[in-house]
Order: sequence, then C-alpha cells, then structure tokens
Amino acid sequence: MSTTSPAQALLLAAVLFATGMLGVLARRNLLLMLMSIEIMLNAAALAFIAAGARWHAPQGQVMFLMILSLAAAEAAIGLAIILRLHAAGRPTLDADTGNRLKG
Amino acid sequence: MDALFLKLIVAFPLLAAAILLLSAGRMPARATCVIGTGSVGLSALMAARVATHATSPASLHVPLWSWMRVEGFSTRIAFTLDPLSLVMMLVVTFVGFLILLYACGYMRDDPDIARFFGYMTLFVAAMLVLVFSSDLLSLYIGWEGVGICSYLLIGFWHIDSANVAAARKAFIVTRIGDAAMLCGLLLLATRAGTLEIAPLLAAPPASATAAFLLLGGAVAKSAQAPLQTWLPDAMAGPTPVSALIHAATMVTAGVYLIARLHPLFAAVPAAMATVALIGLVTLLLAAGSALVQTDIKRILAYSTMSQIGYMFLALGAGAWQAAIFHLVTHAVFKALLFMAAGAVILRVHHRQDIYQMGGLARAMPGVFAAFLAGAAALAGLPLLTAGFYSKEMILQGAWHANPLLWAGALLGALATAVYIFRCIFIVFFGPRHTDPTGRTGATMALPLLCLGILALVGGWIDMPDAIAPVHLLSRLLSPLFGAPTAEGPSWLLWTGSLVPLAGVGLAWLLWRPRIRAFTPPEDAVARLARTGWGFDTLYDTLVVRPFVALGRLNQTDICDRLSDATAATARAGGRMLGRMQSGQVRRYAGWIAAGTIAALCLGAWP
Amino acid sequence: MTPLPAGLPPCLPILGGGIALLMLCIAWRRSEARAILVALATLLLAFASLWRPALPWPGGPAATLLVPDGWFTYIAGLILLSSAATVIMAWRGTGTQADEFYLLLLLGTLGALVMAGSADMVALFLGLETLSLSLLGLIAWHRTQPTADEAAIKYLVLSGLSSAILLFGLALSYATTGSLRFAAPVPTGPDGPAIPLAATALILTGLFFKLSAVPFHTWLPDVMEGAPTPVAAFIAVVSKIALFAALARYFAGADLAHPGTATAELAIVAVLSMLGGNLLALGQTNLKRLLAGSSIAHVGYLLLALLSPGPFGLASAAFYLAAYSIATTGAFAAIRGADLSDIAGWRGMFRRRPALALAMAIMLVSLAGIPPAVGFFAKTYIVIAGVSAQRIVLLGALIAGSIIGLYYYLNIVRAMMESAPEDHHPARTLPAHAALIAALAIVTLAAGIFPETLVRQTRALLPPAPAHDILYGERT
Amino acid sequence: MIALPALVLLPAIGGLAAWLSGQGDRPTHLPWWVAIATIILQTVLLLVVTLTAGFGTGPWLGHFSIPWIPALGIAARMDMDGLSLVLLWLTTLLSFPCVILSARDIGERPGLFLLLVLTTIAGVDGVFLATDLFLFFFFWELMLVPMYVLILRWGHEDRRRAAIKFFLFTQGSGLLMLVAILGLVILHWRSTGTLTFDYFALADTVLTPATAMALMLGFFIAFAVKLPVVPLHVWLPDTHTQAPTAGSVLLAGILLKTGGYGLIRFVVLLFPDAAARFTPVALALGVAGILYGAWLSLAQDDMKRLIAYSSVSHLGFVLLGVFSGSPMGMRGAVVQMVAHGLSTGALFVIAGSLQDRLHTRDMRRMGGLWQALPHLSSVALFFAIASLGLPGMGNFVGEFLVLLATWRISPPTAILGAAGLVLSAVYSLTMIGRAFLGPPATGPDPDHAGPDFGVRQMTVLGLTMALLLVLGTYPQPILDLSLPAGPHATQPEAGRP
Repeated sequence: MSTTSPAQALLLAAVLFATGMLGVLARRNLLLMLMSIEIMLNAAALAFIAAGARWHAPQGQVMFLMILSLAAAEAAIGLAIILRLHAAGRPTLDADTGNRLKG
Repeated sequence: MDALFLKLIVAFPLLAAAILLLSAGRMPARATCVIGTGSVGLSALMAARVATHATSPASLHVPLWSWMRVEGFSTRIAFTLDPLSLVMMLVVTFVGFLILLYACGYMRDDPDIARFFGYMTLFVAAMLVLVFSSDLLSLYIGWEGVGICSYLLIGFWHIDSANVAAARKAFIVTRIGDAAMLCGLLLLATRAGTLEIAPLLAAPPASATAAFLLLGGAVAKSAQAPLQTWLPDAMAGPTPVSALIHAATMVTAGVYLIARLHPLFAAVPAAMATVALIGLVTLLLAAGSALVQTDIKRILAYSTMSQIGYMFLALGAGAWQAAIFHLVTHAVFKALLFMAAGAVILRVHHRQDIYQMGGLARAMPGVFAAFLAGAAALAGLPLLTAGFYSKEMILQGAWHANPLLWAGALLGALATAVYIFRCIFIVFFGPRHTDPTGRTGATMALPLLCLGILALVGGWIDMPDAIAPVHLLSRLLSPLFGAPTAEGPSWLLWTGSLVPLAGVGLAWLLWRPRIRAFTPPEDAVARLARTGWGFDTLYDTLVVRPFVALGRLNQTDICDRLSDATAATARAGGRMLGRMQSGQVRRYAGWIAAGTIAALCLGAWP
Repeated sequence: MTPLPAGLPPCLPILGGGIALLMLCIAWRRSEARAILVALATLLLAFASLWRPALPWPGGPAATLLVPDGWFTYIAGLILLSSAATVIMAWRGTGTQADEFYLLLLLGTLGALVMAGSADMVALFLGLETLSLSLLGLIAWHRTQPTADEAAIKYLVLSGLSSAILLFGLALSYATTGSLRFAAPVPTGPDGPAIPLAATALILTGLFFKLSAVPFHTWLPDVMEGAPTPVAAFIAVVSKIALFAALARYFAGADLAHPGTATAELAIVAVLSMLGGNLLALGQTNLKRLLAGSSIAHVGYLLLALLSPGPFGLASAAFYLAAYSIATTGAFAAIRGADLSDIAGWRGMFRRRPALALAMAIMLVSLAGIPPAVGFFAKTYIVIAGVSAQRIVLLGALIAGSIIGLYYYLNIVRAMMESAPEDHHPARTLPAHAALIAALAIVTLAAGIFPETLVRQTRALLPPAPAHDILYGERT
Repeated sequence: MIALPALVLLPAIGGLAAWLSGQGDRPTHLPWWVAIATIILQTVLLLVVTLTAGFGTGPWLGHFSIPWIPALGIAARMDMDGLSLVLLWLTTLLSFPCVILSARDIGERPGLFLLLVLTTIAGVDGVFLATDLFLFFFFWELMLVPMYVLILRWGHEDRRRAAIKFFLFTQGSGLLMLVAILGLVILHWRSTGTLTFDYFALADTVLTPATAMALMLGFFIAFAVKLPVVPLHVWLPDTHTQAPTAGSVLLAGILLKTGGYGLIRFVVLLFPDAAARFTPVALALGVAGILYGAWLSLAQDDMKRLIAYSSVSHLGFVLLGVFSGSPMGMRGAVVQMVAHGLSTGALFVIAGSLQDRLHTRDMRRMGGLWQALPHLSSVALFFAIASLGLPGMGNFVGEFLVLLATWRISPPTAILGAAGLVLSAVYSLTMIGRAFLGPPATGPDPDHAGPDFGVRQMTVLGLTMALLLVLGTYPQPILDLSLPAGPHATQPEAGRP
C-alpha cells in the first residue's frame, strides 16, 4: 500500500476531467453526455479531496459533499427533462437532431 | 446735389427693376415700357445734368455705407464720379435708354415683357454700380450683377433649351474669369489691406500676379481669347439684349476695368504685353470668323469680339484714351448695327441667315441707311464716321508701342471692312430671297436715327491734329491717363484711311450683287473659322466632357461605398455569429471547451 | 483599511422564510394570486430590510461566508427589485398551476443574493447552483412547448459542463492557496505558475459562461428564446447582476490596472462580447434572441468598467447595472405585455398600441444609450471610467459595438413606426403589466434626466470589500 | 439669464402642446396654430434676450447655471455669446418656413410632426447655448432623435436606409467626441483634482501637444461628420434627399450648423494650438469638400440630392474659414453658415414643393416648369443665384471673407476655393436649367403641376430673400456679433452679477 501524493491525485483528476470533457464533446447521446458531465464533476471533487489532503483542512471534503449533492440534483433534473422529452414524442436521445432553437 | 443725382441715377433703374419683377407680369405692357424706359431715361437726363456740371476734373465721391468691416480689412459701398466713369455713365444711360426705347417696339408682343424690362433695368443698374464704384469689391457686385443679368437675358426665351444652354455657357465662362478676378482682389486686399481704388492706385503694389488675375476677369467678361467662346452663343438672346449687353456695355467692362486700374497694369510690362497680344490675337481671330459667318447676329458678335480686341490692343499699348474713345464709338455703332439687324430680322420672319435675305435695301431703306452708317463706322471709313477717329487713335497708339501691333491692327481693319460690307452686299443688295413684311415702328426707328447720326458725327469729339485739333475726350480723360502720346507721321493716317476703303472695294469685288455666283471657299480653314477656330470643341473635349462624364460615373459617390462596405462587414459578422449559433448543444460545448483551452493557452503564453 | 464586520444580511433569512411560507401555502391550497402576493411581499420586505444592519452570524467569524457591505446592499437591492418586477411579469402567464413558479423564482433570487454577497468559494458555489437549478425548472416550465425542453436540456448540459470547469478551477486554486476565500491565485506561489494560472483560467471560464460572455455565450439566445418571457428577463437581469457582483468581488483585491493574465483574458472577453454580442443581435428576427445578443454586449461594457479601476470603475458599473436592469426588464415586460416575441409582430405597433410602443421605444433607446433615457448617462459613466483608466482598445470596441447596437435597436423602433397589416393578435395587456411597464418607462426617463440620486448612491458605495479584509478568525 | 433655458424649453413645451392639441379625432389645424404661436413666442423671447443681452460687458452676453449632477461636476450651464445669438436667430427664422410652409401640408398626424420639428429646434438651441460639455453632448445627441423619427415617419421612398445612416454616422462620431470630452475632463481632474465639465474651466487644462491633438481630433471628427467634411459626408445626401421637406430644411439649415458651431467653439477655441497645427489638413479637407461636393452636385439627377451635395460644397467654406486662424475667417464662416441656412433651406422648401406637386425629384422628368409655376420658378431662380454666391447676397460675403482669410495663410487653397465658385455656378444653373427652363417636360403629369406658390409661400420666402439681400449688402451687424467669445474672455457673471 503506497500513499498517493496530492500531486498524483491532482493529475488523476485532470485526466478524469479531460476524459469527461471529451465525452461531452464526442457523445451524441444525451444520457451519455450527462454521464460525462458527472465524470467531470467527480474529477473536480477528487481534486478538492486531493487539495484538502495537501492542506490537511476539512474544506476539501466539504466541497466534495456539496459537489456530490449537486451532481445528484443535476442528474435528477436532467433525467426528468429527458423523460419529458421522451414523453413529448422525441424519438431518440440524439442531441444533434431535432433542434429548433438556433440561428 | 450731384451726389444725390448720382444715387438717383442708379436708384431709378433699380427701383424700376424691383417694381417690374415684383409685379410678376400683372402690369400692362405699355406701363411696363414706360417704367422700364422711363427710369433709364430719367437716369440719362440726370446723367446729362451731372455731366454738364461736372466737367471739371475734380472727381465726386459719394460714400454710401460700410459694407464689411472686419479685422484687417474693410470695404464700403461708395460711388465715384471721375472723367472715366462720367464717360461710361453717359454711354450706359444714353445707349441704354435708346436700346430700351427700341425694345419697346421690338418686344411689344412678348407676353413676358415685364420680366424682360425688369432684367434690362436691373442690368443697367448693375452696370452703373460697376461704373461708379470706388471700391473694387463693390465694383465686383456690379461685375457679377451684369453677368447674372446677361444670363437671365440670353436665356430669356427659355422654352428653347439651346437658349438656356447658351445663357449658362455665357455665365459659366465669364465666371471662370470672375473667379480669377476674385483671386486678384484677394491678393490685392491681402497686399494693400484695402480694395478702394484710389489708395490702391496711389501706391500700386507692383504685383504681376494680381495684374494677370484681374486680366483674367477682364478677358472673360470682354470675350477675349481664350475665353471668348461664349459670346457668339450669347446671341440667342433677344436682339436688344445683344445690342445693350453684348455690344455696347457689359462686354466692354473688361476694358473699363483695365483702364480704371491702368497704373496697376502699367507697372507690369509683361501684363501690358499680354493685354496687347490678347487684343491682337482676338481681333484677328474674330475678324477671320466674322468673314465666314452666315448668321447676321453672329457676324456682329464676332465683330464685337474683334473690336474689343482693338480696345485691348490699345490698352496694352498704353493708349488709354484711344481704348476708351473706341469703347464709346463702338458702343454707338455696334448698338446701331445690332438694332438695325434686329429690325431686319423682325421683318424677315426671324430669319438670321444672310443668304436667305438679299435685296432688302429697297424694301427697308431707313433700316438700310442705319445699317450702312453703322457699317461705315465699324469699317472706319475715313473722315465721315466715328469709328474712323477712334480706330485711328488706336493705330497711332499701336504704332508707338510696337509696329507689329500696328500691322496686325491694320490687317484687322482690312478684314473688318471686308466682312461688314460682305454682310451689307449680301443682305441689302442682289436678288431678294425673302419678302419682308410689316414696318419698323417709330419706337424702333427713333433710336436708329439717333445712333445713326452719332455713329457718323460722334467721332468729331476727338480728331487727329492733321484733320482738326479737337481733343474733347482726351482732354477730359487726361487727368486720369495723362497727356496722350504725340501723333506719328502723317503716312500713318493715310494708311489708316485707305485700308478700310480697300476693304470695302475687296468686298465689292467678291460679293457684289452681279457675281453672286461666288461661293465662299469651303475649305477646312473656313469651316474652322466658322466654328470660332475650334475653341469650343477643344474645351468640350478637354474639360467639359471628361469632367461631366467622370461626375456621372461617380454619381452615386464612391465615398458612399465605404460606408456600405462597413455595413456589409458588420452583417457578415452577424451571419458568422449566427452560424456559431447552430443549435447543437455539442457544438456549444465545443465552443466552451475551445474558449477554455484558449484561456489556458493565454495563461501559458507569457 | 478597517476590517469589515461580517454578518448575515437580514434579507437572506427573510427570503428563506418567504420560501418556506410559500411552500406551506402551496401545500395548503393552490392559488396563484396568493403565491404572487407572498412572493412580492417577501421580496419587498427583503428590500426594506436592506437598510437594517447585518445580523450577528451565529457560527462565529470562522465560518463567515458573506460580506454585507455597501456593494452587496446595492446589488441586493437591484436583484430584489428586478425579481419583484419578474414576479409581476409572470402574473397569469405561466399556465394554470403556477404557484411553484414563484417558489422557484424566490429560490433563484436567494441564490443570486448569496452569490452577490459571497466572499468565499463555498458560498459562491452554493449560490450559483441554487440559482442554476431553479433556473432549470423555470426554463422548462412550459411543458407543452417542445422548445422549453430543448432549452432546458441545453442549459442543463452546458451549465453542468461549466460548473464542472468552475469547480475544477476552484479545486486547483484551493490546491495552491489552501484557502477558499476569494482571491485570485498568485502565480508566484510555491507550485510554480502553471497551476495558479490554470486555476484562474478555469474559474474565469466558469464565471464567463454564466455571465454569457463571448465565446461562452452560445447557450444564451437559445435558452432565452425557449424560456418563458419572465424567465428570460430573470436570466438576463438577475442572474447577470449576481454573477457580475461576484466577479467584481473576486477581483476586488486584484490589481486590474496592470497587465496580467487575468486582465488580458478579461479584456479579450470584453472586446469579444461587445462586438460579438452586438453582431449576434444584428441578424436576429426574434426579439428575445435579439435581447440576448444585446445583453451579451452589455456584459462586455460592464467588463470594461470592471477593468477600469479607480473612483469611477465599479461606481459606473453599478450605475450601469441599474440602467441595464431597468431597461431590459422593461423591454421584456413590453414583450410580455404584447405577448409578441417576433420582431415582425411588432411592426406597426405605434399605430396599434401607441403607449406600449412608446414604452418599448424608450427601453430600446435606453439600451442604445441615447438621451434622455438613463442608458445614455450610464454609457457615459462607463466611458468616463474607461477614459480615466485609458482603456483605448476597449473604448474603441465599445464605440464600434454601440454603433452596431444603435442599428438593431433603432431597427425595432423603425419597425414599430411602419404601417403594418391589421392586428392579427389582439392581445390585451393586464393592468398589472401595464403599470409595471409604465413605471419602468417613467423611471428610465426620470433617471436619465436626473441621474444625480443614483449617481450619489453609486459613488457612496465602497468598492466591493476584498475578501481578506473581512474579519477572519483563522488563517491557514 | 433665466431666458436661456427658456429658449430651449419653450419650443419643447410648445411642441408638446401642439401634439396634445392634435389628439382629437377630427383633422384640425389647431396644432399648426399652436406651433405658429410657439415660434412667434420664441421669436419674441429671442428678441427680448437680444435686447437685454449684456453688450458692452464683454463678449459673453448671457449666463445661466444650476447644478445638475454635482456628484460628477456636471451643471446645466448655458452661456451666450454673439455666435450663439446669431445661430439662435437663424434657427428661429428657419423655423418659420418649416412650420408655416412644410408642416401645413402634412396630412398624417400633424401634431406629432410639429412636436418632432419643435423638439429638434429645442435640441439645436440647447447645443448652441450649452457650455457644460456634458450638457452640450446631451443636447447634441438629443436633437438627433426627433429628426430620426421625422425622416422615418414622413420621409420618402428610401427613408429607412437614410434615417439609420444619418443616425449611425452622427451618433457614432458623437461617441468619439464623448471619449474626447471625457478625456479632457479626466485630464483636468488629474491635474487639478476637481471633476468638472465646465467649458471655461476645462479650457485651462494644460495638455501636452500630442494629447491636445488626439482630443481635438475626437471633437473634430464628430463635427466633421455633422458639417459635413468629405469623406465623412456620405450620410448627408441620402438623408437630405429622403427627409420630408421640413426635415431637409432643418437639417441643411440648422443641424449642419451645429457642426460649424462646434468646430469654432470646441475645436479652435478649446484647442487653439492643436487646431493651428491641424490647419493644413483642415484646409485640404475644406477645399476637397468644396470641389468634391460641387462636382458631385453637378452629376446628380435628383434635385434634393443636388442641393445636398451643394451643401457639402458650401460648408467646405465654413471649414476653411474656421481654420483660417483669423477672426476674419471666423466671421466669414458664420456669415456663410447663416446665408447657407437661408438659401439652402429655401431651396429645400422649393424642392419639397415640387415633389408634392410632381411626385418626383428627378430632374430628368421635370423641365419647363416656369410656364406652369412662374412664381415658384422665379423664387427658385433667386435662391439658386444666391447659392452660387452672387455679390450682394449673403453667401458672397461669407465666401469672400473666408477666401480672403484663407488667402493670407495659403493662396493656393484660396484659389481652389475660388474654383469652387465656378463649379457652384455650374450646378446651380444646371439645376435651374433642367428643372424650370427649357421645353415643358413630358414628365409624369405635366398638366397637374398643381397650384403655384400662393401668398403664404411667397410671404415667407420673400422674407427669406429680403434677409439674404440684407445680409449681402449690410452684413455688419452679423459680422460684429459673429466673433465667438473665447473661453478666457471675461465671463458674464464677472461683468453682470
């Protein structure tokens, strides 16, 4: 069992963050996009944990908890809206189709 | 008292003009005639009164009011009566009165007669302002005023667009000279701080530029080369207009200006030489053109140019008195010629082509006599005619200045006699081509009579010593111009007398009724001469047409394209940003990511 | 500088109480009229409480998250009044069972207030997400309109993305400084320049997104179009005021007078926003989208004020925020009053409904910065700030942007003046809306001709207190 | 002098009254009468102001000041000198043709029309009086708004483009001026610690040459757009062409003069050194304007466009005069502005009347109108002649003094300016020739040329003619008044408590 240093954790968080961002950009499915955003949020949360560990302070963990609750709330609302989209008769979850608001 | 008269001399025609123009044609024709002619007649009477009183050399100064008074420059409107303006005043009022009287008959049936007389009286007023002004700037009021009246009167019959074009041309060409003159005034005002003539002449700033600029104004106004092209076209106006404005008065304003400012010119020999040269060139070119014209008024127009060329020649030669003398006699006989020609034109159904007339001497003997008197004076037939004496004086002056000038002037004199008698022989002799109708009324005949007599005897006021030692005019003008130069050898007089006679003989040989078969030589030179030596074409191709064409091309203003381009750029930018707004959420996320990366790079940059 | 006392501004508990009351009301019996009354009363009471001193913070100074200084009071006043206007605007426009709409509005307002007063990243984050999540509900309110869902999903995805970016930036910042207090991380820390700079860039990105500055603005037009009109007004006014207030506080201790990474990024974004926002608005046919573009541009003007430290900088920004809120709220109220968001529909409005058209014209004139409307003085004030800080390039962008702005604002005025086909949409304006519009129009003109009172208000404001000036018990 | 703000407020209030009086359902001439009463009252007020002005106590004739936005050092300060007085008179006189001739023919919403006309006049009066730079800028921008609406609502076929162009150009350049004003204010604040927009205080600001030049250019561009100066003139032809008659008269007669006024008051007098260094450029621009305007005027088929370009040409003389650096040029420029206002204003009235009668401004479709409309045509002839600068009319006095002043510093410039006089003859006479003379046109409806000018028109235009003649033959009162008072001259409150 080796302890990871905060710097390594930050690096991991950055990698996770980039992965999530790529996911948002690359995926067309709304659900997957939401999931990618969750990954990014979690990357941020991880970074807070790492930073908190560096300063031996509780704020990092406070922020982690808050991010978790935010992610939950966002997922809830997001899923609700997607459900409503589906109920309104949208055939797919493809984010690239059926856009009316543009220009 | 004289001061008041002087004001009234100007005020009467001005008042008449105001009344006539404001009446807007609601006045009966007869009243119009009475007001128009009467006002100038009153002026003439008063002018006569002033003239008989003020023969003393002392000049009369009548300040009116201050016009502009600013830092470093002030000018006032003031009249001066000195011998020169006295002579001019008499010419303008008397000849003007006679021409207006004639116009009463000539324009009798025109519905717009009020406008006509309004403009004519306005012209007389402006001309008098020009003549009386003691300040160059108020002179300029008259100078431009006569120009605009000329414009209005040439285009008087404005339904014909040719008349309108001729009027516009006349004004614009003279305006070119006026602009030069204005520049001259600016220069003088800057140098001397004043434009008042007396102090200006007391210490003339020897400025060649100023002299040449002023000369530009004189050249254009007096239809001298190279700005002469407007005068033949100006004949589009009614004949009394041609007589008054384009023969007797306005066109001689240039001569007056140079004579008035003669110390300024005399101080610049180059300017004097140029004046003489312009005069010589114009008198020869115009005489040549007059030789081949077929329109009677155009013959007279070219003749006017040519005669004013004589005056310029005299001015350039320093023979100031001769120039003014010729101005006076020319005003008389040219007005006479025009009015006689007008009488002819009126009788032959407004035809002006001399080849369509012919044999009119029998049909209208009175008019013929008048025309003949005028022609004789113009040709300068010896002893009997006014033109002889004035031209003789010019020839003397030219001889003293430069024999070459004299030779040219003599050649001109020959041509003059030829072209005017060509006109007489074709119009009044030989077979008749048109039957004249009507008769020349009294209002038209009386001025013809008066001027006819004057054209014959008017020259007697100043004769060469060889004939009779009468020097009324020279003596009158001598306080201004100094004593006239001594006379040359007597063979000069002989030559000057014989050349016109030779000219008449030559005309008789060529165009006497019996050999009407003689057709004018139709070669390129004649064609060129008929069109005024191609000046019109030249200016048209070089200046007018390119200028107008480029203007047309740029009608929508190229600068406007700049603003259009800016607007188009903005719109394109808007469209681009609209495309950024594709509606696809992934694309939006892409922009955010791109922005983030750009921000990160920005942080890494320095 | 004397440390500022920390404390809880009384408006926050009042708002919280109002929210609870409203929930109780909804639970008891639904009535839109009652909901609106409760909401309005809460907002006005909260507004009145701004003159009361801050409450002592029960948790002690160690947990101080909010700064109840003059800047907060002023911003809170603007937010509360704008929210009240939004509440009035929403009256009878949101369907049958609309009580929760007001609840969400109050929640959003609470979030905005927290954000405006935050001195700490935790508070900022809390406020921001409260605002965002209530906005989500508000945007998606019209369940029958498919565009509402589309707008909501877009907002959800993008706002989530930006929240993540912001959070990551905050985490990095925390990792280098060890504090969650507001302070731009210094690049000369022990970790080298890379992480602080990255942190700044990410935090700014997150804030710019919510502020909808170019190039992070793309969501705004779509969301504004899809959202109900009062919500669009809420996004354009309340959320922007709060965001700008937080941004100003974030940079309160920083030196923006001298070039630096943050300054450069702010300046670039300001220029892009001024030009881009106006250009974007130029091609719009929908009034709400156009106002979205215009609000983007106004963010650019505000950033110019932010970038002009000195006695005029934030004072002018404060004045501008007021002018902007009045005119933008007024414009949305007019859209709501006519129930027309298509510019084509506004053709001939001067003939059909002259009073409404006049009010709209006054709002547009104010937004364009033409006298005698208040926007004229506001823009002048900003230019004073810009000139005093010698922000030449930014001023150039402001001039160019303003000229483009004139074009499209006046285009609407022109359309309203033209003759138009018969009225195919004879909507009647509710008296409450009419009163709101009239009041806003009058305020726009009155404040434009006599701006002295407001100017003195803004001049009296201290610049937002930097977070480290607040009494802290501990400092790690 | 409380009368100074009254001069601004009276037209505005009168306009409101006219508008309210026209609110009834029946078409009525009541608004028209109210407006006439307003301008007559305004004339009386101005007369009172003139008679009670403090002549002899210094160049500044009147003063009024109350605090407005003291927090930023802004006051509602107005001062009047001879220049302001002359231009106020011009404004008031030109309001007569606008109201009496043009507004009478407005069929639709005459009350609103008059409101806009009168508020424009109020704004212009404010511009001529304000000596607080913020107040000046406030009026400067304010006067555009009613004009914009006038063009948009009552303009001709291409009014949209014209109105927006007008607004964007003038407002956009105004923003540059705003930056310059504020730059001056801030520099003054930096050096003295007082924040003020007061003209007299700001004139004392010590500036480095480069700064002064930059600030001066900010002002210059704004006024150059308004005057207009080539190549910033592009808004003008469209605007003048498309505006309703009263709008064209106001624009050409008065609004353009605010540009000249601004150049004198806020460029040359506020930044004398920078202006002196800028003189060569300004002279070149002025001459370019004279020649370019005249050249394009010549090429136009649209009568109003022709007159508009002729304005560009005429106002080039104003630029020359203002920058000639001598009082003489300044006075000449003022006379030129007044004369141009009268003559061009009248020409626009005439062009507008023709449009009302013939429904075209295209001179290719006119011609020979003299037969049908002798009065109108002769009036047009008069004003065309005045506009070509015939001595004896006001325009000549202005042009002559300007050219004389210009000659002192740069004879070639003056020569080119004089060449502009030739061109002005060309386009003026071309216009007269094409529209009024020649054979009657086979235009749209030659028989329906409509009624000739009646008593109302002839009276108003006749008075204008008389004014031009008086200005041309006895300009001394205007010349005496027209020298602007510098900011360092004795201020009125010093002489008149």
